[in-house]
Amino acid sequence: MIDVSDSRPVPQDLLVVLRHPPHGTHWLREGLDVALVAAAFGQRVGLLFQGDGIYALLKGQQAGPLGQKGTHPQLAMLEMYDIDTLWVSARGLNERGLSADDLMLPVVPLEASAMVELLQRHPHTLIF
Amino acid sequence: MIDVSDSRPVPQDLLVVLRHPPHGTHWLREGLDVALVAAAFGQRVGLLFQGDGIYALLKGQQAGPLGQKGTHPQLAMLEMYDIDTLWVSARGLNERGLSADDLMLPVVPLEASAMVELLQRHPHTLIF
Amino acid sequence: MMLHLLNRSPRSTATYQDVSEAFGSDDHLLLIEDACYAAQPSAGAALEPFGGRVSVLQEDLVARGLAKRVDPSVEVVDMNGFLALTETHERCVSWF
Amino acid sequence: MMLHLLNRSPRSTATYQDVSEAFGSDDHLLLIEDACYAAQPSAGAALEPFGGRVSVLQEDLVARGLAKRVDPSVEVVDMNGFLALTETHERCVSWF
Amino acid sequence: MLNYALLLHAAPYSHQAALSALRFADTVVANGHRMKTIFFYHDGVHNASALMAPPQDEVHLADGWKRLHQEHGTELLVCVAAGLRRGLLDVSEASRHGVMSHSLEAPFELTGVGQLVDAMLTSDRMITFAP
Amino acid sequence: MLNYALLLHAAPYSHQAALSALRFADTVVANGHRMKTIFFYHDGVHNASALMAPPQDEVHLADGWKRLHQEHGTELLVCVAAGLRRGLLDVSEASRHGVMSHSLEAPFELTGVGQLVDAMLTSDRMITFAP
Repeated sequence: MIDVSDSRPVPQDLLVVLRHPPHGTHWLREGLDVALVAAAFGQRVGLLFQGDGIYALLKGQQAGPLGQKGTHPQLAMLEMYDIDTLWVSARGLNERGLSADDLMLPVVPLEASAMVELLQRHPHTLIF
Repeated sequence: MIDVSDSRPVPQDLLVVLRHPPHGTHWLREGLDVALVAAAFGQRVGLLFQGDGIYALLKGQQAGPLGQKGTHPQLAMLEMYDIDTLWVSARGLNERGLSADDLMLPVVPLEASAMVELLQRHPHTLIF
Repeated sequence: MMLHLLNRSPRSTATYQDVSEAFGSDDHLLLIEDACYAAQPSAGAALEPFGGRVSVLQEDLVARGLAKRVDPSVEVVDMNGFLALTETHERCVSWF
Repeated sequence: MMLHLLNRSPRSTATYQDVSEAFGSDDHLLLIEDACYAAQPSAGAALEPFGGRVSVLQEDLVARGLAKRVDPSVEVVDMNGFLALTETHERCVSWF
Repeated sequence: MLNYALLLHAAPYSHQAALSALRFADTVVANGHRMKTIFFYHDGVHNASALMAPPQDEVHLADGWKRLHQEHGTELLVCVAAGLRRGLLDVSEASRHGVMSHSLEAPFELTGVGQLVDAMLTSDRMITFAP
Repeated sequence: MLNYALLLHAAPYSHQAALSALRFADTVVANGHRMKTIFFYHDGVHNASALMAPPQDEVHLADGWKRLHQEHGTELLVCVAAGLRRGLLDVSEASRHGVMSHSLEAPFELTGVGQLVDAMLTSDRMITFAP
């Protein structure tokens, strides 16, 4: 699934913003695929969970009723790919009545001003 | 484009609810296709424009920049198919700052209670 | 008596508003797919217009890790319960 | 300096909110496709967070019958203007 | 016993809706009702592709629909206007439009929107699944 | 002169996004820039179908992408994982997966997501068009 080119370019910083919840659509899965491939490709990848994308991190997710894979197995692979800082929108977290204890991985909540700064210091950004 | 079966069933009432604006997606076009076909098929068809679907009626629409057809030519065909009453959500109209003068066809604005009644008296409803 | 089927997250506020305009006093709302997120107590206002006549699909709740996060005013039904709702309601409309 | 591209109607309130969280003081917002509806004076609040740094695509306005309904605070650009915005902004992100 | 018709607007593998529809259809027949017609419209026509090759550990949606036809006689109707635009066509449409090969085979059938109206009028229940 | 890459997530004939992307690509080349790569992902892979047969009075999207390749050398890269699931495959993938025929031909190429990352790193601008 993860293809790695022989010629690795100089590492750059890529921010992948995840805005869609798991299961209902494939956006989250495809955004995580890009993040994992980019990391395997030698890039420094950061993830920002925003809006309903925060639900990707909710504990206790399972496979879908027809056996369709969730995205939580992809999240479990992040550390192996050196993707270790997960940012979340503090406002998005509050609006959903969630705290860090509800999430399956440690996260860094960001206020809006810090989110703007985060986007500005990453030379590449993809939104899913 | 309009296919008519030989065996026409007893006419029934079909309400088609249009909730999506023109051009951005094909929902509106496909809902109108169903309405026109059902009318050609001998059914009594009513249209309810709700939410952004109200923009389907805005005057002055044109073909898209790559020549893609709009939905206003379909609307011009409604009368030919005896689809002559167009209902719109009064709230949706107000929220968009629109009045009947802004629309290309005469409409009947409905309050929420009248919309509920409209759905209830149509034995068939399709939402697009 | 109509069954309304809704599959969008409660952040799709326009869809919830459109459903509420068309929701009769005998109607019922079933939340499936990403609409499961509306069944949480924290989603609150999204379901207010539906006067407690709301169910949510268990299988979709479980997949999303929401099984223990359902507001008590929302009834949980499984796929057989979903089918039963379409049996008892002569008409079913889907909002998307 | 980032160009934000938005193609959803202003009734997709969650999307507009997410853009506003990520919108820097040097950034610019371009409304295309169904986001043209946000350029009307009646859409008001949707564009408030963007401090007047908003453009809308002329070709998409015209197709929707909105050419004469643009709020004076929103700049109208054609396809060449869209391209020029991507030339002057090193990065472009799309919200959907 | 009720006759059910489903209207599916959603492409496979992008939204849950196609899986939701298949799961609902399975529940219909498991409870002794008749799963009479599935109408594929909009991006839903892609569900009928004979060419899809999903990973072995994912649901093969086209096979799921075919199983319903084989075991329960469910009609699988694909809107011809929506299908042609999107590259879903049978042998005769491929030849008529000079397209190199076809992507749709029985038990899927290309039909007009009139068949959707007919399905609505002649079924007891019509349930829509959309993206 | 800048190098542009586009990422297209949207299926043809359901959303305006595919038309928006084609229109943008035309503007890029008309203004003397290089339209280097178009990467088709998610439902965007359906744009590469060799089988689409839209009505004569509608834009033929696959032909539009091919024209960009022929006249301007634009790479047309289709995500292989997204394509296989959805029935977009070339001769060799069709044979490998035992599928009756193929639906994708040159100048469209099946590639991995790595090529998307590469396009992002090696272009001056990457613009996304989504449904």
